[in-house]
Amino acid sequence: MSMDIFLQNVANSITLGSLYALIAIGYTMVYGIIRLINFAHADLLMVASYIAFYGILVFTLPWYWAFIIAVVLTTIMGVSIEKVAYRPLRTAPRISVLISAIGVSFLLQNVAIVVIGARPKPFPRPEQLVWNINMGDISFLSLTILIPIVTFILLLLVMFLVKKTKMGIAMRAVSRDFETASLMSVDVNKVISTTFMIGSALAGVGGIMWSMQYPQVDPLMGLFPGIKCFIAAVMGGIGSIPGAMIGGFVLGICEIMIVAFLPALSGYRDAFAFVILILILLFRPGGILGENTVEKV
Amino acid sequence: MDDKKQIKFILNIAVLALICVFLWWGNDNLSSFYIRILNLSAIFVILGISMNLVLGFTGMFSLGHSGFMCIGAYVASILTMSPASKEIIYFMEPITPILAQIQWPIFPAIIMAGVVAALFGFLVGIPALRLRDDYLAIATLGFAEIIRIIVTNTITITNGALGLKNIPSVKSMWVYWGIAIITIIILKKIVNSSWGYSFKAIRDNEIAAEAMGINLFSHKLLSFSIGAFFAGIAGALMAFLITSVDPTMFRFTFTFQILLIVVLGGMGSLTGSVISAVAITILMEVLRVVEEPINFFGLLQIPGLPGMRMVIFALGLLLVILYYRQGLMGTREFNWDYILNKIDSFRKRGASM
Amino acid sequence: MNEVLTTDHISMEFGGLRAVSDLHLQVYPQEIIGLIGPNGAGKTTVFNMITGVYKPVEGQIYFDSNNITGLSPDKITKLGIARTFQNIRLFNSMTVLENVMISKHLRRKSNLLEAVLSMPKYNRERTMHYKECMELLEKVELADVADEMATSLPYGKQRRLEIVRALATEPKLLLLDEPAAGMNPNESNELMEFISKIRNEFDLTVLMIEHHMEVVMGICQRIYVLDYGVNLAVGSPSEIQNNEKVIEAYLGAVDTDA
Amino acid sequence: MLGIKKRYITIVALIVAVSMFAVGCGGGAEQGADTDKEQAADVIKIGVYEPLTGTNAAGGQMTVEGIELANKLYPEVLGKKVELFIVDNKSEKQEAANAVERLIGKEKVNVIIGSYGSSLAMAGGPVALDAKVPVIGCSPTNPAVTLDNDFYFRVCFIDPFQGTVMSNYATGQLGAKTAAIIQDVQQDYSVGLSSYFEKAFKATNGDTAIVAKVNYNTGDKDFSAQLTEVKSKNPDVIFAPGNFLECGILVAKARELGINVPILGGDTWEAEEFLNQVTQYKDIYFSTHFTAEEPVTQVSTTFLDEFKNEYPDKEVNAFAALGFDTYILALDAMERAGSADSQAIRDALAETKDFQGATGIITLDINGDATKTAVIKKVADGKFVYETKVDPQ
Amino acid sequence: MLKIENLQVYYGGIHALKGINIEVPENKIVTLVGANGAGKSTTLRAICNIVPPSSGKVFFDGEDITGRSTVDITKKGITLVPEGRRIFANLTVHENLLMGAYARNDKMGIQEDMQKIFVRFPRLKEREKQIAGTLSGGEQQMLAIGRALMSRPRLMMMDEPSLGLAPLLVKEVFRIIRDINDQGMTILLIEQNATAALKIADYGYVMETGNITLEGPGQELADKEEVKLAYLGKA
Repeated sequence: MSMDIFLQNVANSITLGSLYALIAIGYTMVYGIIRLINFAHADLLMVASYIAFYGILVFTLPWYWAFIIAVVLTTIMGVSIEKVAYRPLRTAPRISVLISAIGVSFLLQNVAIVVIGARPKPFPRPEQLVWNINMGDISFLSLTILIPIVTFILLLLVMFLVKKTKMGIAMRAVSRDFETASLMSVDVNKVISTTFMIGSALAGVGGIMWSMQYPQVDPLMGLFPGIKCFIAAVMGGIGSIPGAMIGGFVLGICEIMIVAFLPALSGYRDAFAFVILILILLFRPGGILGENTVEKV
Repeated sequence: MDDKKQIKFILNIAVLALICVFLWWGNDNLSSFYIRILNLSAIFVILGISMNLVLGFTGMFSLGHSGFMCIGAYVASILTMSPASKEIIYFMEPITPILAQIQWPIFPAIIMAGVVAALFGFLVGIPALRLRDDYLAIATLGFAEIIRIIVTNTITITNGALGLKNIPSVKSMWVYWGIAIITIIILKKIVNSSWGYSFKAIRDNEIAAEAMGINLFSHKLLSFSIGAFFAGIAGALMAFLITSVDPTMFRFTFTFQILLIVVLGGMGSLTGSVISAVAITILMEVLRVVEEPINFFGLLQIPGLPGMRMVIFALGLLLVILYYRQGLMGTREFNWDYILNKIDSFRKRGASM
Repeated sequence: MNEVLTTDHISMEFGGLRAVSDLHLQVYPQEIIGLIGPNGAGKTTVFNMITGVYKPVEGQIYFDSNNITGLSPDKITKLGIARTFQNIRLFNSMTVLENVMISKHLRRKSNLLEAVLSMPKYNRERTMHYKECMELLEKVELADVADEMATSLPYGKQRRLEIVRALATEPKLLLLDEPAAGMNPNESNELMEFISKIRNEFDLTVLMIEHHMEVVMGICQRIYVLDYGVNLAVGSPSEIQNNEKVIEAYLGAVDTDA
Repeated sequence: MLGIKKRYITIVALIVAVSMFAVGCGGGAEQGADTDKEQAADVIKIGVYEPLTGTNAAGGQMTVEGIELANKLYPEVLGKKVELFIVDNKSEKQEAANAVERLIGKEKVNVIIGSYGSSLAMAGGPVALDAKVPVIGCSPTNPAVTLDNDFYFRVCFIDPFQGTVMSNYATGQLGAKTAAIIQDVQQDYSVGLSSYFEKAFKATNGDTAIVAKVNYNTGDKDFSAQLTEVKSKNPDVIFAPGNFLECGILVAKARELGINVPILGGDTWEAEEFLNQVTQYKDIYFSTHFTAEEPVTQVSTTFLDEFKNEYPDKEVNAFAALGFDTYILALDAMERAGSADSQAIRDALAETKDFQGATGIITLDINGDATKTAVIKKVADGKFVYETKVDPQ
Repeated sequence: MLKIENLQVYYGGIHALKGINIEVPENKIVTLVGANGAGKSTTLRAICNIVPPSSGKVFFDGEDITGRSTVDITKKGITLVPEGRRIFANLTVHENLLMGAYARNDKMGIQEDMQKIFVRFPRLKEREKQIAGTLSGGEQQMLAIGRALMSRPRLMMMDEPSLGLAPLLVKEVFRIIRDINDQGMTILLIEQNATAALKIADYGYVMETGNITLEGPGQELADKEEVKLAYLGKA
């Protein structure tokens, strides 16, 4: 493999990895606080993309307004989903909540199919954000740089929020112990809503970034990134925000490099992601940065 | 006690006889459309109750059913297709010589489909069942996808994405409902045996179950493999019903449909799953109405809305889990005891008046 | 006399923290032994090691002169050690009788196929187990609620059911984890009688964790006191009651003026 | 108490639903015969099963547009009104089989059209064969679809032909000596077409002519690794047949990565969705059934004009044209048979020769497959532009 | 200050509190002793509405707070040091203390109080940046008390503060309780360690299976034979 090609692969890995990471952070935050695989998270990507799509093409908003509105509406939607579909099940068995999440995801997809139609639509990339960069034999989009930067900035923001602010401390406290947190006058529901707010906002940004990178929106577009990013979050150690980042990058790099070095196995790429997931679950259930917990008898 | 037992026995026989009469009548008199829907219901009954065994009775949140179905469908198809068909169908790369000449009758192939699926269930279960709850869910979902991807890529065995065609067609309701009824009976026997109670004990409280001398791992594995066995059989029947298979049939979204059946019917109720499997399969067709263009007295024309059926099902799933978590039957079973008691109490009330 | 159970200097660690260290416990046939100590002293951890939930990091456990260290819980139950739990762990979806019937599963001789095909062998076995369980329930005066859901029983009966369920596994050694927790003195007295009764009737050896001193002092022949995972003292109830170290660490004669 | 009440309501609702079905069931069996005769007098029924939702939705919807257009233009045959029954098969096989069964059993259609997606067609085929109702496929190009099925016909050419056409074009017109293949391993269409292309290309350019063959899966969005691998092998052309969903992104990505060699594909590319993705690029070629620039027949012109009228803001596409053709072929067969009897229609269809369709002159061979001219188009100036025609040998 | 009237709680089918009456006067230590599972913890949890009471009333400063949200109740100045300490093991000591002051917004006051707590518990000062899960049992108990103090409560309820602590530490804990009380805090204390609790308490209640069976001034209760018999196993 020549140097150029290798560098090209590295650039590809970074883009894919940071997209995975961006979405995985949302998964990990929600899982961290209420131990739920939020299947609907992936569909928020789709919602955000469609809102941005309609904002730009139908309401002819400038792209930045469309993006901001998309993120805001997605956030509201994420918080509402929590209120309607997860909060009533707070004391229910985890399986019930998980089924509820599957139900929400199912509903969002099918409502989108009925309302918007099943046919994919091209996502308008703002020219100000997307252009081609050529460096010798390597060629890539500005997004290759933009996406990691956005991911990194958001990661730092979220880290700051969770580590340094009062709300962040409350989130971590709630994730450990609802009851004791409420004894500290913490409104647990509000904290959980806030977590969903941040998670959904990240899904919104993630959805827009995803749609710029792969400029096509359709009702089922969340399905695959959803599963992949959840895998990334588990790999990194679910509940850990830097873990999600690492997991996203590890998965992105693995996926690119397996095709690069073993092109004959490229058909097995998706299986490979699951294989990593299962291996991690079996040998290091807490993930790369996660903690291992033992059930008390 | 004995009296009641006898009554129940007679009632059971009567119901079976009634079903037989219906099948006998239906095979000749129903249009092939209704037969197909009823046969498909039978397949979903098998899928529903076998998933319920794993999910509802043993409490393992496994989402791998579509993978085992996939194995069953392929095993049955490859075993029953005629060598001539195989030669034509595998036009990209020829089939592995060992498989090329095989042509089994249908029933052994169905059994074999179950056995191979169970074997895979066993192998998948060994690592996966060390996990719990949503981790188990995501791992089994992963395994199902891995199975599907392997099937897609092993072209000399499965013909890859091109899928298989010219699988012998089976239309008789006897086969589908016969197997479905046998499955119901077997699972009912299992559930009511001390193994079944052990599964429920594991679901209720793993730690206590272990302390009662139940080997968690082997019992979970047993339940999981039985589930896979019947999923494999259902896959085989699916192949015979449609007569062609390809890997995209068995995406994990298919498992969600079975999940819908199990949740609506009630996790932990076999009869619940049976009723909801039949009801959902039928509703799936009945609800086509909502996707057709609607015409209000020729005044207002509403264009058809493809996808509306699934919206209704998604809403149904959500409403059930939010407001009616037990599903249709909860963990109860629809049985004679219940009805006989009802009649008894009714009679008593009548007598006392 | 041969010991029924010996924990040969066992220790347990959790993430570097010593929960139990160097515990040497010997239990002789037909004894009722008390295991007391402050919460977090490692009593339940000892139970968990004996029943195979945890494997001790050091030391061996012998039961009936078999080394059972590291065996899985179900195997240990099969060998004849049964237990109850600190917080009641009944099978919520089942009736009282079904809860007890579960315990017979490990004594089964027929296989799944025989069960599915309703073979005579299985049916006979099933009837036999049913009879045994009903007899047991009659002995412990729970027969009248046999068909009620286990969770619908009052607290005291749930506790008793848990013990009965353990008895149904036909154990030689019974481990009781705070059986009198949440009982009033009257109920505790009944429980004491009950435990003595089943000990005699079923030829049992009992090892129990208990906080109710009246229970412990009332029926235990010997008492082990655990503090910080260390065996502080062992002896007869009166010896323990007068042991200075024990009074200070556990029985609560703390001089708060100090 | 409340719980019990709720349970009763649910059970009652279910019973009602099921009995509705049962009534329809019993009623259908008896009344079916009556109404059949009654309606036979004034209505001819054509069933359509297409994927309107799911992964193949776009193809199905485009086809249905063509069928509906044809129905609007030619609403009658044999002096009777033609009624269309369109059902969704959700891009799922068991649904496809149900859909065909429904069309035959419940709606009692005389002839069926469908389906986009060969695997869906293969699920529906045996059902129609059993009921002896002829089916005309619009765009399932897998050779296995009509295999062993005397009642399945199609107006499109098949993959072996298409693959060979593209290989010849790559070698002849584009002067390619080496090629790379990027295929969707989960898709029969992609895998099949790739293998025919590979065979033909190797036959003309030698066994080492295929320098790379990489795979992806349906639903993938990221193809950078596959494309980088292809780029490192420096082929003269890339052949990447597959769904327009993935291929649009794939082709655009190739250009973004600086891969400037011609990229070739199959007929599925002729979709707005694909064009939208690659609109600013060039050297993108694909084979298709139909062209607007060079109408092959009189019918083509009619179709073009009417399509523009009916769907002014939509791009004319091959699937609509094929849908259009299946419909008029069905009508033509009925006219030739002089009857709407399914068996008669089948026999008439089997003898179709030099039928003037919008997509060209169609002759059905012994398998029921169309032998007809293939068209090659390319992307230029943000449009699909006619490049050349290739006649069947 | 706190008054409970005829409080009843059903707990998953179990009648855990069968109508109890308790009064906690200002600036006093009141203790509730009894066996495991007698309903002591449930009482505290019902006061905070973590377990909703099925009937009865809870008054705080004469105001009826029955059925208010836990957040509301704690904001009124009631705090609970839960059984088993329940510190946030994933947060640092500093953050745990900040959580205690969650409802407060006076930065200066919080800083001040934190310093006060560090003076009272120098061990916590040393471990300020450490993850709380790594503290020893005694230190965790100190942290739990410190965390509760951070909310500037008027009534502090403590659930088994000596639970699982070494004798020396138990002494220390009781010294601290006295100390806090000396500075004017009202305390409602639950203990298994009946003697020690009754010794420092102004008033005591004895609970048995959801009922209050005995009450009286602390020392008086401690001297009663039945208490000795039930909780010390001495005749």
